Amino acid sequence: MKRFVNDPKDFVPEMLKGIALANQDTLKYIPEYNLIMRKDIPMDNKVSIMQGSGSGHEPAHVMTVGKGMLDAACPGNVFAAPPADFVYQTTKLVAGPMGVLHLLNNYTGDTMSFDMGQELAEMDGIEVGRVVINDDVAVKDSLYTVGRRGVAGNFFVMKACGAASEEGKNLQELVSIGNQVVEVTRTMGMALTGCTPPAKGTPIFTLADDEMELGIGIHGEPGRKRVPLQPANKIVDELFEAVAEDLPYKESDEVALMINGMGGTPISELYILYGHAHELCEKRGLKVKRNYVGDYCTSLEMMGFSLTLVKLNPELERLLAAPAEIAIRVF
Amino acid sequence: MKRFVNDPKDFVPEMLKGIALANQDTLKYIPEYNLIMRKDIPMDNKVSIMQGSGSGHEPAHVMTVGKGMLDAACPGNVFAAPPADFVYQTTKLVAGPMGVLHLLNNYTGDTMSFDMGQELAEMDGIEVGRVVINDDVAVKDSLYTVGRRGVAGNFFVMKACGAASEEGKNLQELVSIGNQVVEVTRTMGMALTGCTPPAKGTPIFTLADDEMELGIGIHGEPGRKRVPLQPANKIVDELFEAVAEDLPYKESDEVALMINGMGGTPISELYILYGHAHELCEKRGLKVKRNYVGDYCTSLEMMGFSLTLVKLNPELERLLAAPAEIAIRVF
Amino acid sequence: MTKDVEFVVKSIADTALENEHYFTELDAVVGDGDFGYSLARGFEKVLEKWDEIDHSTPGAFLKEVAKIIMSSVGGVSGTIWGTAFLRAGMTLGTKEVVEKEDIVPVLRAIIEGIKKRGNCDLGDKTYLDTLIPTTDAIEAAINEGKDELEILDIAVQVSADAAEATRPMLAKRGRASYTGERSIGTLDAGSACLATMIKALSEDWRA
Amino acid sequence: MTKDVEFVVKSIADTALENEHYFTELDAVVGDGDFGYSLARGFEKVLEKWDEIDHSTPGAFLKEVAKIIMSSVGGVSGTIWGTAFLRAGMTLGTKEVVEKEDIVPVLRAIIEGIKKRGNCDLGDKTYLDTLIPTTDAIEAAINEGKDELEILDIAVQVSADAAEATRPMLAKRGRASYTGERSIGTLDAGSACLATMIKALSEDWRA
Ligand SMILES: Nc1ncnc2c1ncn2[C@@H]1O[C@H](COP(=O)(O)OP(=O)(O)O)[C@@H](O)[C@H]1O
Ligand SMILES: Nc1ncnc2c1ncn2[C@@H]1O[C@H](COP(=O)(O)OP(=O)(O)O)[C@@H](O)[C@H]1O
Ligand SMILES: [Mg+2]
Ligand SMILES: [Mg+2]
Ligand SMILES: [Mg+2]
Ligand SMILES: [Mg+2]
Repeated sequence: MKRFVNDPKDFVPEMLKGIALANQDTLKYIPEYNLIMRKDIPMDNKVSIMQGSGSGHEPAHVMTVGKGMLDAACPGNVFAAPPADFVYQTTKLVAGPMGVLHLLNNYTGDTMSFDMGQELAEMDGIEVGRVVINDDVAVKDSLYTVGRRGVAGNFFVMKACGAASEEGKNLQELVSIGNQVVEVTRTMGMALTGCTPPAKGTPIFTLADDEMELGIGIHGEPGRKRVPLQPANKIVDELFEAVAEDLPYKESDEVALMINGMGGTPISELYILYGHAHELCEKRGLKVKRNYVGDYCTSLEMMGFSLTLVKLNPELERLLAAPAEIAIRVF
Repeated sequence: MKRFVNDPKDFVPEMLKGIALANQDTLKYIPEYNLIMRKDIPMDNKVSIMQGSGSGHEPAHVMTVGKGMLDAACPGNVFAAPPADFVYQTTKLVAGPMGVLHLLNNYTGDTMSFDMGQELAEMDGIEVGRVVINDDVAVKDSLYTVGRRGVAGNFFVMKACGAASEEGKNLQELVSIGNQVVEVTRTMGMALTGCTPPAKGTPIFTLADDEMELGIGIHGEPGRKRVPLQPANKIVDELFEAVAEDLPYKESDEVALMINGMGGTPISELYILYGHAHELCEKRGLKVKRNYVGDYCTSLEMMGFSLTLVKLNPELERLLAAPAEIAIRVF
Repeated sequence: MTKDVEFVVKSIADTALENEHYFTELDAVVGDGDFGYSLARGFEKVLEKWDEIDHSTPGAFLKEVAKIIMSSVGGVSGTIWGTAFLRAGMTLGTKEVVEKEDIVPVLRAIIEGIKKRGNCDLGDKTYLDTLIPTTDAIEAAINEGKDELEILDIAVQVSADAAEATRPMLAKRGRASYTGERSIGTLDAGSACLATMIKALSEDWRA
Repeated sequence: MTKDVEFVVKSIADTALENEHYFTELDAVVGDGDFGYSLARGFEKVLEKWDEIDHSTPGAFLKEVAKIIMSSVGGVSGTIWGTAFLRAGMTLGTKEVVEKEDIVPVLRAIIEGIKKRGNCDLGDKTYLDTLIPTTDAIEAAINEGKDELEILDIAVQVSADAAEATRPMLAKRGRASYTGERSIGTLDAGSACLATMIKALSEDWRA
């Protein structure tokens, strides 16, 4: 494994330490619970928003803590949901009078930890709301499965809820905003390469030189279809079709379009992909009002990307455009 | 080669098209000269700033065009300086009454193209100033070589000059600010893997599973030393020592610290590296006033990073903190 | 019983640590490869805190083990193993000594806990597909008056077969379920882990 | 001369296109691997615009070739090859026909142009390390009254040897110079490219 690690067991704590050192004025790191939180939280007039999930998806979610987005993130180890106790402890630490919003991606592990964490917090009298994100069209939604996964679309939920909570919206309103965003958000991902969790030391799966995998999740879970490598535009065609048909996004819809890198894809290529995706939107009659190109929700060093569409309305557009002050920035 | 490309010859133009589509309100793409420029340039009361260099270093420089940073970027093909004619044409298009500042990295190819481009522009009566960036301590500076390379430190020059030009500083003042930044900026890079220019189709160099390369440039040029793979902290130790000793940065200096990813390094790992680098600064008595963690100047999909120190003064700190509106953003 | 609850937990913990890599590889085939790492870190914590744990009764001991696991292991494994130890502890209550008659009720309580917490049942390709047949076999063996080594032998055999029998199943729960048809043909990580632990326990017992 | 300037440029262009991959590999050893790609794209443009170019005199033709190269090829190669064609064109001036006596002055002018533009000289591991010895040999052969095919043979031989002789040199210019001692032992891309072009020209001449 060629990676920048010391002892793999320290991967998550050392990353969190780095984030804290880089944001000393605004963020606090609490090692016992893998917790990154805003220093100025809890507040009396603001619902606190937290997200927990496995690590390895950075910048989600430990680097999107800050005014206007998350108030705290409690990650687990790489690709492992946080222990229920961390969820509980984090909830307690961020809880103010207006309650706590739990944002979680729809995975069995996350759900179990948040179920228990929420139960424990509620026993302490903390009001907890929940939004479950499940934007991945690659997974069939059905009563007989655990349902769709939450992937890069989680960014839009964090951003919209974060902005709304800064405006003083209450817990019920935030849950409703979050669910509305989930309802209009669809994503599909793919990979050219696998990825290597530091503690495992070897790739979680491998693809031949002429293969790619469609419908990949963000945990290095293999997707649903392994097919021959295609030119960039052809790949975009396939993901776009699957995503756009799912809601479906219809002529004259206003949308946000995201090309999300999986961690090992250079931004040059993300813009190549974006250019074609943008043109496909235009061809379908979708108006791209906001766009996002970069790494938002990754799988360690995987080479791959996902394509997300969000159907906008003026209110959602306003929330997405609101300012935020998070670790990830350019200057 | 597993990458997101269509015809490799279209790599640069398709990337530029994507950038333009994603920034329709603010940026203009002129295909004939590989040119990305602000729509509102030239202005009467502002020096225009342009940077040209090979492609493959994104976000530098085509994604750092915008109010507060570059007014235009004219990239060449991957790892190839722009043709002299592009430099000339771009200079003409951005030139206003206050003249044009050329920012360039110290490579023979870039220098040659900018020499010719500048000569041609001056023959047209355009006033041109120049700042040459050469922050790479891995290269020995001497009369008998072409001197140090310009690498990730170019970000600070763009940012400071960009901010100063928005304030209406004239060409001479900008050249002086740029040179001052260069004087206090030092960088060194390293790589875990090579990178593959799309048109070449195979890696420019390869490293064994247990090897890494120190002193790497941003064009996939091999560095000066190939050594056994080390834990993250040890690598930071070595780069930090080389960089800090070079100026040297002295006790109680205030600095900006940048950990720049080379394109294929996940941000989680960049923060692990940052954490240790920050602590080394503290140990040396350097006060980290600004920090930068992410991909600023890359080598395609290379796994690697560089470490940059900039000695700050209040004026430079102010310029670095000024707002800028460029393509690379998170929301 | 010639060995107590602490002996069993210690054996399970040792097995989790020794098989970290194997369990992780099992999970990587259709999952995300965190399984072995998660279990190992959790049981490492249990061993680390061994002396601080309340050893007054088997029930109290198991409940503290549950808490340690739940506060150090994330996701499915943390919650499922935490639930298992918690249910076992609750079933034993304040009993001072664990007897043969306690085994089946404890196992049934664990099964019910997992079903509830995991919203899963036999055939979903989870721990249950090994735990339920093994429990049935243990119950039958006890009813037939088998001795403890015979019971262990039966448990080893049945759990190994049951784990192997998960291969043709389609995963309906957990990360593996996302891979659809492709989960067919691979062992369920949880089931194979259980079989490994039972085999190791049987060896430790005789050692 | 039995072949004209256009024939030579056409041969060079064909060679650049046919050897794109080889030239790029040469550059990748200690450089950045853009060399073959850059030359191929530049000469592709020259061939594309062939019919539009001013063919009135050899000098005018060469100057237009220079412009095309400079506006389509970046970096060292674009500027050096542009300079070379420009100097050649300037040296020929408005001459209608190129004669044997023109060859050496043209080559000397190219050498001076490269020295100035590239701030380089013999021994820096650049084009010059092949171009200068080859020019010297051509000059000697012409003085000895050799015929065109003999001169070509000599140029092929000397340029091949000169390119090979760059191997032990330390690169002092261009991207290769950053690798310091490691540039020793590899061919200079520019020199090897020249030798390849001269060999191909000699074959085309006879075809
Ligand atoms: N809903 C569930 N209920 C009970 N057991 C489950 C469930 N989902 C998965 N499992 C078991 O957990 C094992 C994987 O555990 P782990 O890797 O920790 O899960 P994840 O990575 O999905 O969080 C599977 O092999 C299976 O036996
Ligand atoms: N300063 C120079 N002057 C003349 N020729 C040079 C100079 N530097 C390099 N070269 C030649 O250029 C070749 C490499 O060209 P190219 O790959 O286009 O350069 P780069 O990638 O450095 O811009 C070298 O093999 C060498 O022969
Ligand atoms: Mg997991
Ligand atoms: Mg080059
Ligand atoms: Mg797993
Ligand atoms: Mg080169």
